[in-house]
Amino acid sequence: MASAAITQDEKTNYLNADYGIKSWLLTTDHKRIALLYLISITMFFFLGGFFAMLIRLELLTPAGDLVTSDTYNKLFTMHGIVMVFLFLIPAVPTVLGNFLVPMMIGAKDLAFPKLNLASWYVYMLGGGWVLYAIITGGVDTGWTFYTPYSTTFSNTNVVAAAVGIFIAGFSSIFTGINFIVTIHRMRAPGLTWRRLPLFIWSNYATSVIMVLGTPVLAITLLLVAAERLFHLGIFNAQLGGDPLLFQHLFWFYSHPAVYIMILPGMGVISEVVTCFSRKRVFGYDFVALASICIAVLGFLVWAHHMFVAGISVYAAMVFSLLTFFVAIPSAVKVFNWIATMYQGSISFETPMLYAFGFIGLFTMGGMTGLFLGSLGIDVHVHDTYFVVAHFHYVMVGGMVMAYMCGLHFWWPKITGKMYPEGWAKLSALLTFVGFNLTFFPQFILGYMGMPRRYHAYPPEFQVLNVLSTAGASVLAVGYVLPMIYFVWSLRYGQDAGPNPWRAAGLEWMTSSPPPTSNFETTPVVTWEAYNYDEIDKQQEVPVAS
Amino acid sequence: MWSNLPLFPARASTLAGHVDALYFLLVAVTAFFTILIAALILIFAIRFRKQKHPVAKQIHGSNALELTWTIIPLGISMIFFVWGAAIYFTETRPPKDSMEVYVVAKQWMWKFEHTEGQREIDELHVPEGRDVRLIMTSQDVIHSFFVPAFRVKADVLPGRYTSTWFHATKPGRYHLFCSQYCGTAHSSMVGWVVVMTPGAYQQWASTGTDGSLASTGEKYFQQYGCSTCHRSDSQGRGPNLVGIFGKPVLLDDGRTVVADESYIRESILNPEAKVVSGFKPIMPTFQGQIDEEGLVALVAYIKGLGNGMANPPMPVNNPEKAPYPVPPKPEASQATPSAK
Amino acid sequence: MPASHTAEHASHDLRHHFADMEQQKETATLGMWLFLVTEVMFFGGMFCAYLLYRLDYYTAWVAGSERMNIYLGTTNTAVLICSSLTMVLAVHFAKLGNRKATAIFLILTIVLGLGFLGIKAVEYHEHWVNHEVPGPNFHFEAPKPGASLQYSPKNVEIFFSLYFAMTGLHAIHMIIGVGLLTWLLVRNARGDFSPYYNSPVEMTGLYWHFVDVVWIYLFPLLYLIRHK
Amino acid sequence: MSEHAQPTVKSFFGIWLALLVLTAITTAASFLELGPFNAIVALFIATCKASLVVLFFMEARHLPKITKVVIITALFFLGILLTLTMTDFMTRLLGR
Repeated sequence: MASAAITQDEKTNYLNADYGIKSWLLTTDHKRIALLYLISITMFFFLGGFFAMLIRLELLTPAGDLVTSDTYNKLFTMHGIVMVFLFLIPAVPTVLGNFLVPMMIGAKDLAFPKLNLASWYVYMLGGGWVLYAIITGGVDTGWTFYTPYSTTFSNTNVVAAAVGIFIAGFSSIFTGINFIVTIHRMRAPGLTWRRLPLFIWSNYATSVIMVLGTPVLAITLLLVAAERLFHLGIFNAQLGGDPLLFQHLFWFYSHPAVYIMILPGMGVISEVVTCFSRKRVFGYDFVALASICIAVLGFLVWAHHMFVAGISVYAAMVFSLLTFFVAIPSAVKVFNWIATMYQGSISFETPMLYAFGFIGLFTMGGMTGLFLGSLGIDVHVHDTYFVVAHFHYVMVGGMVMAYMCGLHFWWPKITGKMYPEGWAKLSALLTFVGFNLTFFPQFILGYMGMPRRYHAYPPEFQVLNVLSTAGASVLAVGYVLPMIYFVWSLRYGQDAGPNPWRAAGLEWMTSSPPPTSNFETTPVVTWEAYNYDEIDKQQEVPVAS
Repeated sequence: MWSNLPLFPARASTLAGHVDALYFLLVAVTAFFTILIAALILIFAIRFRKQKHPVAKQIHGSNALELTWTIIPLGISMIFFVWGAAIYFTETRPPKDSMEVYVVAKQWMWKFEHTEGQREIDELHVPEGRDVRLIMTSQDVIHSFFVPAFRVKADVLPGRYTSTWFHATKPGRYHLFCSQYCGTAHSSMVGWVVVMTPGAYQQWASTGTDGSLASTGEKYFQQYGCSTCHRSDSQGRGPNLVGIFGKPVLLDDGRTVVADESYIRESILNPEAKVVSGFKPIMPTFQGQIDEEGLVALVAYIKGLGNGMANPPMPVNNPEKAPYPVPPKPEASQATPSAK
Repeated sequence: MPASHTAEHASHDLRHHFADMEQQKETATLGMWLFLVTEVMFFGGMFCAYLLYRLDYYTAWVAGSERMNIYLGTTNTAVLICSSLTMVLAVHFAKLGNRKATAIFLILTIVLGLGFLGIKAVEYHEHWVNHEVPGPNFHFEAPKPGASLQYSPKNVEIFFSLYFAMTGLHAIHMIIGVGLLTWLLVRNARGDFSPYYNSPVEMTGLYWHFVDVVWIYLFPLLYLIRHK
Repeated sequence: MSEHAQPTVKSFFGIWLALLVLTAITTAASFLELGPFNAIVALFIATCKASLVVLFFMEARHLPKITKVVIITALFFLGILLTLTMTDFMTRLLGR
């Protein structure tokens, strides 16, 4: 990170407070750790994206002619593992969360700074291990590692990948513990729970899921590795083991994991929609409560991934009913965002465009979730491209859109520089168009019955697959563009000043980039959350300094 | 270009109609909400843009509105739940008198065994207008029997029978996919389900088999010495199996279990697990001696016992003829377990 | 110790971002309990597998549990309970600032921990000799046809797989615990702890008691399954 | 920790003794033929021992409210994992 040429007086901030590799690799400053995460997460995002492009290229033709079927199986497995465990789960909590949670609650740093640095090292160790698994031959079990294929029939680096994810899981646990303790014990005076920004609420709910869910994935992958290495026959069908036991334990974590991915994104959207509508959020208590409800209900629904796997009819009905309950809080959030815009004073900077995109695409993603939650349809569309389209709508259309929105919204605070507005709007548009072109045809393919993870498919599915690959290339451009102009803005970006958006929130009340200890004096909060009317009034009457 | 762009799967089973109806309702509701949300965003963005509406009116929220958009979506989703559950309930309960086909899934091929004795690979011929029940098991990993045209899918698990059923309505050739990832050639573990008019099916079915599945099962029953203990005339050392299928069986530890295919299969492979009350657990295990096809044949035979050999063995007219219709791919080991 | 010394001594251990010592200890305790929550869910996954297979293959569970050496198991439970006692006394004296007593009880806890691991090693060796370790070496004779307890040896292999998974992971947690205690011993010798700053001792105490609680559940579930 | 009465050494020995006695009881109880009650008794005694350790040795009684909520949440979600998984395995025989 070359230190930006700061035109104002050489004010010390967390970027230029200290120089040298040691000052970065041994830092306990939550802001520097957030930047370390930003770099490593972007690296893994483009690695996963590279795999995605190869998959889309292979699917241009019905016959499997670009890569062999083994390579294709490794491609979609690696795309899944890298994207889910090394990008989607950590992204918003560790990059935006690490940077902003202490600042938004007026604290100097997280409760356990050393644990925070440990979480980055554990993440890199886990990621490195997965990279080792990729380089030395890859894994071909799918990111879901279903037994008995993963334990007895696959002869690829399943153990290496499982250990890599096991280690990276600790990064989630450490971040989760850090956030919960910080939010509980280190809020600024006057900052009651109902004055907290909704970004804090959603990161709190996410941390609860991380702490409660990740260990179950850890033990499940450990047992798979133990079965491969030491013949511990817990999932072994030949010994009378039940393959569905693995699926229960795996999805017990992996469904709440999708809420780990989306909840922080929702928090970003709550911040951005209120800021660019200059209005308090509509129904603050309900949006905050919705985050907690999603976190709790998220743990009750996992077996909707197993409706056709052979579970009993009665269990399927129980989980289908609970799945419809978990959909309601998400709907409440969407309606509240729309109601927030009513009677607002809306401006259309890039973060707001991304927020519009998020609300639209997340609604589509959430509604198609109802298709999969309803038993009758899930039997037909399970493990087809309908499912692929559904979770990409929620993950890429929802979470990545919100991640981009958050990056653009807080980039001035992180670097003190403004990103180029024109290019940013173009990349937002490109992402939206490219995304829809890529994944909407997959709904149609899915209902027609094209199965997931197919290296070759019947010819009648080709036209829609070609459309999807075309969309993927537009989407790729939409993601590369921000990479370029963000780095460009470090050198040539306009100076942002402490609060370019005139946004509410403690993080905007300190300089950009903020000093190492965030605030000269610990702020005292006497106002409600999102008090944009007071902020706009202050702006009109120039404060007699 | 448009000639080869079908946008909707064929509808060839009674189930398909119901699933499609629920699907269209859900598509309509999704379209409604998505358009509603997009329109509201557009309208508010235009009407309340900064230039036209510089001062925002602060509204804290309204509990009434919150309640409405919690209760209404809950109500709507209950419709989807109930309707979906109804379809699922019928889909997982095969009718009693359905025609049975045994399916053995193996890494990267489907083997079908009709009770009349025909054996097929990657191709299943079924008559139109009859309920067909599939009793499936896997020899290695988890596969999944998926026929998009019938809207039917069920995973095939190793070590256990899973079953599904369909009632084909339109003759034709329909895709069969394996939809649970099962390894290298997962994408070529595909096949065809050929629905034929009843007459054509009878004609096809009579093209010679080497005895019905039940008769093959009977051969095994003799060959492995089951008949020495399980006597059909008097009370031997093992329970009399005539007419036992489908009836509840009292076990020695007090539990009662319905003698379905899974119970018979488990009792062959793991006899001590569920010993019938009043009998000593002296049956040796046959694990590793009988393969899946043998098990399927024995289960079919035992099911046939007692109800007058519901599937009488077909007369063997030309034994030297190839037992299968010519399979599309030559399977390496063509060894059919014919004990003749 | 002069009051000024303790006050100044305490301040140097106070992390820069905490208002006072009390807030730092409560924060550390909350963090530790959250970590113990992850441990509960970690072992919870295996208890879920145990519960499922016990319902499915109860007779195999009885057969496997009969091969456990109850006397060693009971002694091990007693050893762990004693180590919990010495641990809580170590924490108690650390809070009073009595470095010598803290050192004694830390050493006692380490010795008891190593004793537990020793007994565990003896049991594992016993299982290895009897061919009860899952894998190629596993051999469990099928029930004699007339015997009242009927089970399939393959299901018993699942029992032993779960036994080694659960007790193995528990043993690993014990080894980590002993390592932490040794590190505490070193810091205590260096005089790092005082009535104002002793949260590392307390946190290690919480961890140690948690590992004891896991064993309190493992012992009856694995060792004490009797035929109806 | 803070202002409440510091637990005395004597109370620790009392708890320690109780735990040893309960261990003896649970081992002895396992030799009796109690049918299904064997498991229930064993689990009940184990829960008593566990709560003794958590409440007294880990001083869960004097923790701030939030930490108590954390402990209860852990048990609640462990319960969810066990019970909801069992809805599948227990009802599988009824189904078909």
